[in-house]
Amino acid sequence: MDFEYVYSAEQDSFRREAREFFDARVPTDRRGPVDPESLDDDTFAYFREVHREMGARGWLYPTYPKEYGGGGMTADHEMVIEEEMARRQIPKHFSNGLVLPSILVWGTEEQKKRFLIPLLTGEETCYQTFSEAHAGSDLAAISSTAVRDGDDWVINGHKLFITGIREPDLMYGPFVTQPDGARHHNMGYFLIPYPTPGVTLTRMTLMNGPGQLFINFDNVRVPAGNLLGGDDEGWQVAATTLEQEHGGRGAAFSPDEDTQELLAYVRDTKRNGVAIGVDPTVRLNAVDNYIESQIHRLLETRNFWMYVTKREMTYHGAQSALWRKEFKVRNAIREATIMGPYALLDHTDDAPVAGGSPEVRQRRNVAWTHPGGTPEIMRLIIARRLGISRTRERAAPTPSTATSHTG
Amino acid sequence: MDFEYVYSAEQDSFRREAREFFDARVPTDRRGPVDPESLDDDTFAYFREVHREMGARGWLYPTYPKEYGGGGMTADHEMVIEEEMARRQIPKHFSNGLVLPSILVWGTEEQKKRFLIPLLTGEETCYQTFSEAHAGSDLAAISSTAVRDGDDWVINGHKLFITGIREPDLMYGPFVTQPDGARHHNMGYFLIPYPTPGVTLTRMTLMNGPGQLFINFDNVRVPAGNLLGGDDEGWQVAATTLEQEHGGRGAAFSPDEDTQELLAYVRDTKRNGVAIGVDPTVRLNAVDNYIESQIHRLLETRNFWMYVTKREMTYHGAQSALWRKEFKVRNAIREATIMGPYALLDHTDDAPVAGGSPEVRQRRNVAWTHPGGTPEIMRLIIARRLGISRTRERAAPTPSTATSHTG
Amino acid sequence: MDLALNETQLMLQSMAREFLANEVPKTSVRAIDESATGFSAELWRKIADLGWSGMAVPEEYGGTGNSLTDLGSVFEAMGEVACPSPLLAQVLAAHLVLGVATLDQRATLLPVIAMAERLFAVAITEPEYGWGAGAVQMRGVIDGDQVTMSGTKMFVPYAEVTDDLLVLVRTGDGATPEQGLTLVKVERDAAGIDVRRHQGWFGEPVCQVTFADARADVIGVPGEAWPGVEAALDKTVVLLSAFMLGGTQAALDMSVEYSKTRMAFGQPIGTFQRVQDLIIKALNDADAIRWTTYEALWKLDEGREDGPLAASMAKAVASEG
Amino acid sequence: MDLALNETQLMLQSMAREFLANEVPKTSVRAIDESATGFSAELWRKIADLGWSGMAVPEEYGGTGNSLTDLGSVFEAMGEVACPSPLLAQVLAAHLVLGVATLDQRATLLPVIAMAERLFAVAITEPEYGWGAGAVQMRGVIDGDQVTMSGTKMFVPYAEVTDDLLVLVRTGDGATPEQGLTLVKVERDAAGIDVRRHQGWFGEPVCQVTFADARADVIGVPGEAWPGVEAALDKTVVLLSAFMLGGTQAALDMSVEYSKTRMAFGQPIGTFQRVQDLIIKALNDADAIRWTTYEALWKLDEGREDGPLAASMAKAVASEG
Repeated sequence: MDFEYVYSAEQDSFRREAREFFDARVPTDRRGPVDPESLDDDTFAYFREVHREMGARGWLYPTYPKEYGGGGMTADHEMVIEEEMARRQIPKHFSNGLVLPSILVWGTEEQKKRFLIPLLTGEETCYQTFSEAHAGSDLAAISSTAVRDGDDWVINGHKLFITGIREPDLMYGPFVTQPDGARHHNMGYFLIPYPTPGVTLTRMTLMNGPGQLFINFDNVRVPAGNLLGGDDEGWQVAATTLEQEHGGRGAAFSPDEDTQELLAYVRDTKRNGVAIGVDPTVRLNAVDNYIESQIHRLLETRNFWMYVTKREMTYHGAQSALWRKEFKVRNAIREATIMGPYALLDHTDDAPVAGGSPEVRQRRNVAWTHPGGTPEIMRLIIARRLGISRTRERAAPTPSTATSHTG
Repeated sequence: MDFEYVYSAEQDSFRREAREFFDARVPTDRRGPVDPESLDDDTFAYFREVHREMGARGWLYPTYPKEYGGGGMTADHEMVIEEEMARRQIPKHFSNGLVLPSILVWGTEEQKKRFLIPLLTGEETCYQTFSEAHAGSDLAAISSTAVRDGDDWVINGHKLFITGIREPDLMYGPFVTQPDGARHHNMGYFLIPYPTPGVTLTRMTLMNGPGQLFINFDNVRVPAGNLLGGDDEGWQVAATTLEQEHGGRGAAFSPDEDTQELLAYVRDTKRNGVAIGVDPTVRLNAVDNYIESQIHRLLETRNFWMYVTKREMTYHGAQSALWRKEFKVRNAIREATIMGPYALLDHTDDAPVAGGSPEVRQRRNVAWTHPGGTPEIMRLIIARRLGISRTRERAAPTPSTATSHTG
Repeated sequence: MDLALNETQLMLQSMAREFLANEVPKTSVRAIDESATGFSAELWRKIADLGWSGMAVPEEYGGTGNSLTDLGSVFEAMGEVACPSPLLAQVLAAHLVLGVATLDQRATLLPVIAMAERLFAVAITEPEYGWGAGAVQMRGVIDGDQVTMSGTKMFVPYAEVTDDLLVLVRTGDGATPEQGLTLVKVERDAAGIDVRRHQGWFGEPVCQVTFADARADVIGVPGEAWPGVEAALDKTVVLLSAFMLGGTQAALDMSVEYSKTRMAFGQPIGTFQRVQDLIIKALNDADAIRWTTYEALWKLDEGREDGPLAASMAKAVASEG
Repeated sequence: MDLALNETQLMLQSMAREFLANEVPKTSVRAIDESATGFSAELWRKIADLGWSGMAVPEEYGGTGNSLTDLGSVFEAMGEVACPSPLLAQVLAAHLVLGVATLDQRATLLPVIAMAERLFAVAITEPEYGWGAGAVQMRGVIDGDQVTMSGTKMFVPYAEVTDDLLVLVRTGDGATPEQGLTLVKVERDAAGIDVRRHQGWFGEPVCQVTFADARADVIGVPGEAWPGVEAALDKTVVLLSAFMLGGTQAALDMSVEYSKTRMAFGQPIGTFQRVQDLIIKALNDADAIRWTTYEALWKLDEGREDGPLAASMAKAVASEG
């Protein structure tokens, strides 16, 4: 066994290259905000441009094929880039990139060229438009429609809780093509440019900030070429997306700033002359926080290892996602227990703890149990994959396991 | 509001009478064993006789009608007796008395006379025979049968996990009378004397001791008069029993020896010269133990108050039972966390803590999540009573809410 | 034994619910919470007109001398709609004056509190916070019946909009941390006082209050405030639990209702055991808060020795849920 | 990065599973657990014949010098069937001798441990127990290369059936509790030693051992045993975690299987979300134990500085599940 990811000479050299680029390109006082949802226009525009430059080098999506605008590199390169970006607190691309594997698996050659290239090069951003008011956990219950009209599809309905900090260039998601069709075989998966006449975006005001949208579709026309997969295969195309979203890929690198900040707080804080860590209940909360974060790192490491060694993953992605959603909430409670009222002071206060990031976690870690499937949905998937549910299912095809379905 | 149960002059006088009886009758060194399931023959016989004498005074089942051998007294008298018995560590009757409300509600006058009198006077003991190997939580799935043959019913099958420390005089439970009948309408509720030819008892060896039985029925004949309710009403008769078992009646008096023992241990124990309570994690565990026990006391108090004031109870009984089943397990874990390995030394060890009762709790509190319905079944009942389940149900009739169904 | 609210309490609670349904709809709660000060003078005036600010004040001082349980039944109703108001601070002020002040001061202050002629905020917590007497370290120097004090109090509810501040300061050192604490009263606009609202907090507005040689009036006996402060906190904290009970019960009721109507996978989500278990957890929380809270209120009303223990338990149960 | 067991470990584990399936059926586990001593000399002989008692002993001392991860793969298999044996005590003895003893003592003792010619039990815990060096208070007086000691050790696994005892005693007082501790070896039958099995414990047999002026041989340098003892405990405790991993995984597998076949309300109980959630909890526990345990074994094998931290974490995760 060997739990350490060992960098090759080639990786070390690539790291130098990446570090030089970021050091030269981004001044050290340029970084993402403590609360990603409070990103200001200037910072957004600045990093949007950085992303374009990264995209031009293939660094935005390093492992995607070069011919479609990716880096054609290995997962190792991706890891190096992620580490260097995290080191400098440079925000990741502002897209929800979960469509990318679906395009790669299900797209025609023409679609791959047309849609992947601007996304992978960072010229465009995309948002995932899945949930509807009456179709959250039960995504198959969506009712927004796409009706064929000549060479076009005409889209009507709405999507909400759409994560996106500004406005996208492209939206993607399933729409019902056959209202009377069988469940899971009655929808198509559409790629919808923005702006397009009939699409309106409204920002939602939620506990975790203004980063989510309500999107209305009123007779929106897209050409037939914007349908990904067959017009009854939308569910299957979405499944490829969701497989990624549910954590199927793992990570060799799981930064753990939340816990590091808390441990530093415990180490450095005195109250009335006494280090708060002398109280074993403080230590217990801090250590439980640490342990649960370490377990998450190990589950992610396992998933990464299984993914790159092409082992058959069953419950593993959903398990890690479930653990993350739940331990982050527990850890936010532990943090508030240790920090007391200070955990609620945000970054605009005079002297917030750790720049106000604990306050962000108090709101965000609860809100973030929802996107990409609630804990209940993760449990449902795990039960299916363990074979103890009424429904049995196998993992959906991903770029790691499938050759293109249409190519 | 008034949370205190105030004793009347009459009750105080009755308490003096009870205390005098027990003091005169039971020497102070005569008490039940730390582990009820390790009751020796001598102690069993001794208290069996005490129970008979109590029964003769109507003190064994004080609130049951005098005409059937009960005490014809109030719940207040019962409370006084329970308190006095607890004070002297005198074991309660060795019956599972949950059949009693069913006989009272569903029995004919003749049945009440014949079956209630010996039980209520303590002449006889009875065991509840419900569970079968393939019918635990799903009690309605029982397959042991009762077939009418002339004036008799002929019983075949088995029951297991039957709580009973020796041998009963009477067993009671549902048996299938109509194998092809509709679920919940295919069984009768039978009262089966022991010994009866064809009944064999085998003791089961379980984690919590030898106190449970496997009972086989091989062509066991009982007369028609031993059927309680109609031959398709067994489920409904059992529901009256279960309503009690699931905690419907509450208690004004919830002794809390487990927690008191733990608090005393924390107060009195030093390790290497330092009181263990200086460690906040010890205090935290002890206080959580105390709080959860207090919540249980309050839920029981509420149920008692609702019962005696004839308020409509819905989820309340199952809620208290669920809480009890779950907090007792959590408290056993807390106790083991505080006491460490000492929590595992039993009463036969040289110097166990609190006479070895923590060790009993380590085994018993897990095992006791099962009898009378698992936590999962309690949850199912609560959901039904809240009206959020597929199945809706109302509470079964109890002596508090129903007049006799047959009388 | 009687676990029902009495007629007075039922009437108080039902009147409170009617008032709150009319005057504090969800939109208005949101608007007040998001306003610059987090405070609505208009709503506070209406609450005062109902007499709620006088409930904790004895009749002889112009209040209605209600029991804590009476107050609890109102706070429960307020919690149901998350009513934003400084009532708890005002009630705490009443309890503090009753627990600490001289008879003359009672006669002066309590009618003002009861009629809500002035609003009172209470400043105890400090930057290196803690909940015992030892955590009060801000210094004051006694000068006759006044104190000159400097230092910082944190997380003070409604300090930005209050008329007066009741402040706990250390004016001496005794054998125990409980000794040497003095309660003082000062106008919020007095010289040497600076108030800044904390940012990011959700819920009631809380402030940092800085004192620089601010002069304030001593309430009660200098250096001997703690026992009265502790008793006042015990009483007030259970009213906060009653408020949290209302909120918990309202969330439970909403969840039950939603679980019956929200459909997923072709059935109401309440039919899923995972959803049921979330609701059962909330049900157990709500009932645990309810009975620990009302028992504590009853014990405090009865003046039982274990009232403070019950109060702490109710607060712990309401906070952890 | 490679998270798979290597070929050696896979072979060891598969041989272990085969052996255990044949030699340690459920009935035999039960019989040994319920026997008078809780120990089967016959099974122990077979385990020794497999060479498992020598796995922690370097080749130069007659063992096979396996890595901790190798040992972990065997302990995992033993845990799967809850195999009752004193192997962990024997391995701890090997680690103690390696960590504390002089070279001469190593040469004498390790081959005996490796071949299981004698069984070793380890006595550290005392009545006023604790897990740090400070909790070792039983006194011994050094007399040349021997120690005379009196006092009580508690919860000593297999002390009733062991040949030798390794005992940690306090022979001096230093600036820190870590100083002044000496490891000694004594035959269980020696004068002044009384062993009594604890009653009620489930699992391996544990004993109270009383010493009354018992004479024992010093192992290693008097007064300086602690660092070696701590290192030995770190290593051994992760093997216990591996054993618990096996048990947890076996319980999970049984639960999954049972949930597919046990019917209630007309369907396999695994289709109920409440049952699924119990299984998912066990799945998360098992995987958390698995990866914290194997990472700790790897870190200790690699001699990493954070090995002891990882060892404690693995033990905490395995114990709390």
